[in-house]
Amino acid sequence: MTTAPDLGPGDYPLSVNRQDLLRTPTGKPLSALTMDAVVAGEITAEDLRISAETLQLQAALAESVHRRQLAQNFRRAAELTAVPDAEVLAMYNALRPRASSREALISIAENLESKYHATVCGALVREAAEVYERRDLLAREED
Amino acid sequence: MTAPAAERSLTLKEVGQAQRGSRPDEVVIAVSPAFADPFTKTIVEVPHAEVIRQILAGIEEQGVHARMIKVWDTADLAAVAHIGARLSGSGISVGLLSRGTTMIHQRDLPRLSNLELFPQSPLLDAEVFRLIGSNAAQYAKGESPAPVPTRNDQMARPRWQAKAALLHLKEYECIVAGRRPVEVEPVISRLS
Amino acid sequence: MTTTEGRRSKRTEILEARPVNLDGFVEEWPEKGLVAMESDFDPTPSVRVEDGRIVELDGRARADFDFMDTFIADHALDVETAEEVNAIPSIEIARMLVDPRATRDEVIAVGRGLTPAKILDVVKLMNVVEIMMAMQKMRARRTPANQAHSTSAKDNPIQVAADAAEGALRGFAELETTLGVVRYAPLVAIALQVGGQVGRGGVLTQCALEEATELELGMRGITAYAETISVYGTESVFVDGDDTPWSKTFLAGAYASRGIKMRFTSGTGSEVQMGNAEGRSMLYLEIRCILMAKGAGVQGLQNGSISCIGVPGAVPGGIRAVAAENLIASWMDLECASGNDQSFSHSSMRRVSRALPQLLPGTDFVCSGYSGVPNADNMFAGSNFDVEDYDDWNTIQRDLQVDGGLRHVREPEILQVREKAARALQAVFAELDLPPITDAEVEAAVYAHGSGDYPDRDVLEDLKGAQAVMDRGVTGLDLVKALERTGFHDVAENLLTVLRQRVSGDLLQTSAILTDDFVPLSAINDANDYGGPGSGYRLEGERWEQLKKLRHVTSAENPETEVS
Amino acid sequence: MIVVGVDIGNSTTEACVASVVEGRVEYSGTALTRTTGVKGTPDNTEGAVSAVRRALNGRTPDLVLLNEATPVISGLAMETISETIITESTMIGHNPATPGGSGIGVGTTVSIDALVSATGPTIAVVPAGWDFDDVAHEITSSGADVVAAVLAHDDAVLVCNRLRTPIPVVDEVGAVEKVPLGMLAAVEVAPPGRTIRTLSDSYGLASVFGLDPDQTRQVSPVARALTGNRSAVVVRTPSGDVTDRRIPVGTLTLTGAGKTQRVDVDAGAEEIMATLARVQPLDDATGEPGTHVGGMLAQVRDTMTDVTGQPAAEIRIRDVLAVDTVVPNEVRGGLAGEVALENAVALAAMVRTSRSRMQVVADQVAEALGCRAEIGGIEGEMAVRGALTTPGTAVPIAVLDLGGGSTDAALLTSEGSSAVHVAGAGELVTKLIDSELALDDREQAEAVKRYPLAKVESFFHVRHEDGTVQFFAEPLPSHVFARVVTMTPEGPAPVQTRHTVDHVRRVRREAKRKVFAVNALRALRQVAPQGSLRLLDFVVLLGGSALDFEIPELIADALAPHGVVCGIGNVHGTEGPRNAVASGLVDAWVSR
Repeated sequence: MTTAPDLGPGDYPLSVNRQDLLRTPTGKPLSALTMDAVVAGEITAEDLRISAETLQLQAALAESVHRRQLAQNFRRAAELTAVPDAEVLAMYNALRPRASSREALISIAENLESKYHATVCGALVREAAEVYERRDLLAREED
Repeated sequence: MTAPAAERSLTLKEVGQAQRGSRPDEVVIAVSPAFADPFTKTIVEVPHAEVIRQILAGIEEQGVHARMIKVWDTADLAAVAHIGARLSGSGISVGLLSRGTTMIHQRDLPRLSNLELFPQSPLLDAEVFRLIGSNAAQYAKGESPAPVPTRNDQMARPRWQAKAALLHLKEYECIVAGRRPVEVEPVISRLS
Repeated sequence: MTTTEGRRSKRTEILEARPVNLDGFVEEWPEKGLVAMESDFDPTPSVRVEDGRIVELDGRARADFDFMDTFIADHALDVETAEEVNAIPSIEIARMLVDPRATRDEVIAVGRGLTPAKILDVVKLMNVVEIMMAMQKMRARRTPANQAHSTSAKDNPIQVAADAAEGALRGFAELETTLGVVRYAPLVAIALQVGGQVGRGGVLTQCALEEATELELGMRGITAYAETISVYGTESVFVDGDDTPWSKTFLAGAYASRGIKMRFTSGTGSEVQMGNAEGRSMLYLEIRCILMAKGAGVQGLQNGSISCIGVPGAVPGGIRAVAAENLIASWMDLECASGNDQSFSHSSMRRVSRALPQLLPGTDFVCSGYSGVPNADNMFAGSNFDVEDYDDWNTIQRDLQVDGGLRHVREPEILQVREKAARALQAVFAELDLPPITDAEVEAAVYAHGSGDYPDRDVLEDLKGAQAVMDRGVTGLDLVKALERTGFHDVAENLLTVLRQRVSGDLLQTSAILTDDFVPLSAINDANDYGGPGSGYRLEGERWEQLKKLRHVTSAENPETEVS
Repeated sequence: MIVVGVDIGNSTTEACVASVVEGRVEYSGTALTRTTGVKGTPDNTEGAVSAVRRALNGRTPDLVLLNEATPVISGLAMETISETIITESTMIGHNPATPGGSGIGVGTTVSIDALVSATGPTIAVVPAGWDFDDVAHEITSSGADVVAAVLAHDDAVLVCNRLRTPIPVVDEVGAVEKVPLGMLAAVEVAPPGRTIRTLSDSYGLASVFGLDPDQTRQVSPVARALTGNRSAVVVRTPSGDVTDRRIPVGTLTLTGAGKTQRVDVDAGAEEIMATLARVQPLDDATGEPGTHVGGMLAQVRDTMTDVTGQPAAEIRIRDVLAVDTVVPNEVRGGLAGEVALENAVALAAMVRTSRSRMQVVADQVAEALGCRAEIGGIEGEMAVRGALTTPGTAVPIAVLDLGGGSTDAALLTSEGSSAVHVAGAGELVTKLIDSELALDDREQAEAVKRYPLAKVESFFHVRHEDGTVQFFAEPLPSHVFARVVTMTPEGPAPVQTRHTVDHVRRVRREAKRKVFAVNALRALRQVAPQGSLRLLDFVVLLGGSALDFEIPELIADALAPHGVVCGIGNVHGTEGPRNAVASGLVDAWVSR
C-alpha cells in the first residue's frame, strides 16, 4: 500500500483542491473524463470507479477530522475494490446469521487476506466467526 | 330489512393433543395463545366468535371439513399457520393471531412464505374472514380461487400501529413455552 | 362503544369529530419496552476497561455481552477516554450540549467514549427545546437540506422523471424512489436520474430495493447513493432481519468500495413492534443502533422512528424521544436524515408539531423524505408531508425564517422543467431502444398531479425493456451518451459530472451533497460552526430573498398587484 | 468491404453484417431492434441506424442495403353480434359454485320475513344481510311448507346443512330483491357433477308449470338457456321471456374484380370471407359510416394518411380477415350477474400504399452512418432469397412470413417472383385469447399465446398440458400454487382463470388455427401458380411466429392435405427463421 500524503481538511474536496492526487482505476486523471472523451468512446464504466488509492486518501481525510471508524471503513473499502462484485455479494451473504460454519468464515477471511491482501476485511470476518460461535449464530447442522 | 347481528361467545374446549389429520378434505384453523381467552375480539372489535364462525362457514359452504387447534408456544403468525398446515390432512391451514392478522399456509411452503397473507388486521371484517375460509377450502380441493382482495390504508399506521404492538406484547405474555399444540372444539353460543 | 351513555354535549361531539381523534394512543408498558425514554428497566450506565478492552458495559460483564454490546464495545467506543468521560456527571454533559460556548468538537470528543445508558442518561435531562438547541449545534453539515420521495402508484417512469425534476428545482438535495412492481426498477431509476439532473444538476438519487439489486444499480451509476440498510437495537430482532452488525459493516465497506454514498436506517419503536424489546425503552435501543452505525464506519444514519412512527407517536413523550434520537445521531458525528417521512397523523397540527424539532434547528435532511408526489402515489406508504403541502411548508419557512430546504418556484419554470424532463426521458428511451414514450405522455407529464393523469403504459413492454436494461448492462455512462446524442447536452454534462464524483470519493465523507456548482459540500468543508447567536448557518442574503417569495404576496410598490 | 443488409419489418428491424471479399460472403453479426415509426416511412431511420450500429459492434460499414418496405398498417376490431336478454326476471341461470341440496322444488315465491303467513308449497326468497343461521331458523320455525330457497349470499350449503330436511337452494343471487314475489316458481339443483334435467327441458317446464302446447313453445328459449347448468330458478310471470337477439353492427362493402358486394358483419366470419372470395383481388373495403365497422376502417385509413401524406380518399384497404369468436358477456336483465357466451366477429384489416418513402430513409441512414446506402430489393423477393439458404430447399420455393400485424407470402419460380400480404397475424391471436378467456390482460394473453400451459399440482410438481409431470427440487413460488400457469422462461406465471388447462389450450390452439392456418392457405393460394396449392413444392416459414412452439405444426397440418412440404426456415443454416430479408439483400447485391 502506498503511503497517503499528509492530508488535512483544507484539501477537501479533492475533486476541487487536489485533482493532482486523483486517478481512475485505469490510471486516468480526472480531467480526462470529459464529454468529448465519452462521445469518442474513450471512457468506459471502469473509468468511473473509485480506486483503492483514492479511498486511502479519503481515509486520511476522515482521520484528520477525527472520524476513526469512517476512516477504517474507507480502508476496508480500499481493499474491496479488488474483489469482483459477485464475490463481494457472496461474502456479505455468508456473513448473515446462521449462514456459514466457522470453517467457512475462516476460509473467507483467508481468501481475503491471501488473494486480495485485504487484512482489515479479513480481521472483520475472523472477528465475526468468533462472536457468531459464542452467540450461536453459526450454521446449524440440521439446517 | 336485515336481522340484527346476534351476539355470540366463543369457548375453545380442549380435546387433547393435536394430531396430524388424515382426511384430505380438511382445513386446519390454527389460533395463537391468547385467542378467545383472554382476548375476545380483534383489533377492530370483531368478536372472535364471529371470526371463527365466518371462517368455518366459508369452509363448510365449500363442502370441506374443518378442524381447529390452538398453538401455545409461539405467537408468530407464520409459525402458528405453518404448525397448522403441517397438522392438516390437506396441508392447508388458516393461521390467526388474536388481533386478527391472518394467513393461509401450506405444509410444503417454507415457514416464512404463505399462500395468502392479510397483514392489515384493522381492515379485516366478517366478510373477509368468510372469504378467507372459502379460499382455504378451495385450495384444499385443489381449485384455484381468486385471492381475497387485500385492502390498504395509509392512515392505518397512525391509528393502529401502537395498539397492534400492545396486543402483540400481550399475546406474547400468554405463550406457554414448550406446550404442544392442542386440538380444540369451538363452542359458539348465542347470547342474544 | 355503547349507546347507553348519557347525552353528550355539542362541544364533545365537535371534539370527538376532530381528525386527531382518529389517531391511536396507548398507555406505557415499560416492562415490555412500550415506553419512549423514561424507564426503570433501562440499565444503569457503567464502563470498565482492562488491558485496553472494555470488560463491562452498562452493568453487563463481557462474558454476558450480546452481540450488540460486543460490537459497540469493540468498535464504537473510544477505549482510551471511556472511563474518564463516563465519570463526568450527566448534567454537565447535557449542559455542554446546550451551551453555545462549548464547541461542537468538544461535545463530540466527550461523546466518543460514552456508553448507551450514559447517553440516554444525558438526553433524559433535556426538554424538547434543549434538544433543539443542541441539534442546532450538533448537526454535522452547516447548511440544512431536504430529501424527497419520487414514486408512482403505477411505477410510471414519465411521472417519476417529471416529479423528480420539479422536486430538484424546488430544492431537494436528494431524491429517493421505490417500486410497486420491483421488476420496473431499472426504468424508474433511470427516470429519476434523468429527471433529477434536468431539475437541478447535482441532485443525488437512490432507488430502495433489496440489497443486491440496489447495489447493482449503484455500481452501474444509475443511482448515486443508498439508505435502506436497516439495523436494529436487540440481537434477536437484528437476527430476525437476517443480518448482524458484522454483515452490515461489511456491506458498508462494499458500498464505499464502489464509490457509492450510503447511510443506515433505524428508528425508535421497531424492536417493540416486533415484540423483542428485551424490556428496554425505545430510545435506549435506538442509541444502540446509532452506536452500531458509528462503529460500522458508515457516514450517516436515517432515523427518527421512520416506518414505526405510529408506536412512539402513541406513547407519552414519544415525539420528544424521536427528536432525541436525531440529536444523538448528530452528536455521534453521523449524517442524520431525520425522518418525517411516513404518514404520521390525521391531524395537520400534529403533523407540523412532529416536524418542528427537526425543521427549526435544521438537520442534514429535515425529511427523509418529503413526498414529492401526491401521497396516493407514495410507494413508501405515504409521508408526513406531500406535494399538496408545498405552499404551507414554504410559508412556515418564511414565517419563522428557517431553512427547510425548499423554495417557492413559479409555475412557468416548473412546467418548463417537467416538460424537459419528460422530453429527455423520451429521447433516452428511444436511444436505448426502450418502449417509446409518446408526445401525449409528455404533454400529460407537464400538467399532471398524480399517476391517474397519465395515459397508461404498456406494462408488459416496459417490463421487457427493464429486463433489457439489466441484460444489456446499461450504465450511467450510456445515459450520458444517449442524452448527449439527442441534444440534451446540459443534462448529459450534469449527469457526467455526478458520475465523475465517484472517482474522487468526495461524496463518501459525512453529510455530503452537491451544490448547484457541483462542489461537494460535507461536514468537512461545510462543518457546522454554530457558536451561539449570530453564528453558524443563518438564513440571510440571497437565500432569504428566495424564501420570501410565495405564491401570493401583495406588492408594496403597487398593492393592486401581486409579486411571486 | 463491409456490407450490411437491413430489413425493416412491421414490428422489428433486423440488421445482418457481411464482409464481402472477391464475391465471397462471410456473415459476422446480426442485431434486432424495435421498428421506429410505421414501416416504410422516414421515422424508420432511427431504428435502422441503431440496428446497424449494434450489429457492427464498432466496425465501419461501406454499404447499407435496405429493403423496399411497403407500408402496411393493420387494424383490429371486435364486435359482439348476439345478446341474451331476460325479461321480467324469468329465470336465474348463473350456476353458483356451491348450490345446496338436490332435486326440484315448485312453489310460490315468498320473502323470508313473510314466511309465517305463507300457505301451500313455498319458495323462500332471502335478501342480503340475512345470516345463514337466522335463515335456517326462520325456515324451520315459520311452519311454512318451504320447498326451496333463493339466497343473496353464498350460503346455500350452510343453510341446507341446518335444515331438518334438505331442500334445493340456489345462492349468490346478487339482485335477489328483483325476484317477483307471489309467483309460481321452480328451483332445481343437480347432485355434484351432474346437470339439471327438468328445467332445462321444454316438456319438463311444461309439466312443472302445467303449460299448453303454445306456451310450451314460448318457454323453449328458457330451457335452452339453462342447459348445462347445475342449478336454476325459473319464475312463471305473465310475459317473462328469454330472447337471443342479433345486434346489427354495420355492413361491410367490399369492392374488387369489377364487383361490389355488401355483407352484414353480424352474418359471421364465414359469410364475410365467402363474400371476400368473390371479389378477389380486393380493391377496397368500406364500412357504413356511424357503425363500429365504419369507424374502425376509417381509423386505419386516417393513420395511413398521417404517415404517407396520401389523401384519405386514395388509401385502399387491400385485405380483411374475419374470425368468429365468443365473448363472455353479462346477461341483460339477469339477477345474479349471469354470463352468456355471445357470438362475436373479430376483424383485421390491412392497408398498403404504393408510395414508399424508403429513399428518404436510405439518404438519412447514409448521412448518419457516413457510408453509402441503397434500396437493395423488394422484401418479398429478398425473403425468398434468404429462405433459399435454408439447407434442403430449392426453386420453386414459397415463403410464409408470420409477423405481428400481417401474414406475407412470396413465391420464386424459374420465371420470376410474386408476393402478397394478408391481414391478421400474431396480434389478432393475442386479442382472441384475451377476449375468449375474459382475461382482460394483454400480458397474460400474450403469455398464453407464447408458452405451453401447465397446472401446478403441488409446490414440487406441475402437470404439463400434454399430461407429463415435472418435478422441482426447489419449491415453486406460492402465488402459482394450484393455478393454471404458462411455463415462461422465467418460470411458471399464473393465468387468472377458473377454466381448466384443457379449455385454455383449446382456446389458444383454435385462435392460432383460425388466424395462421387460415391465412397460410389464403396467402399461398394468391401466389401459387394458377392458385393451386398442389403446385407448390417447398414452403418455408419465416418471421417471429415461426419460432412459436405450435404454429408451424398447425400450418403444416393445414397444408399436408395439399401435398406441400412445409418447414421452419433456417437462414444460412444458422439463423433460424430470422434475418432472411437482411441476408437476402446482401446475397442479391453480391450476385449482381
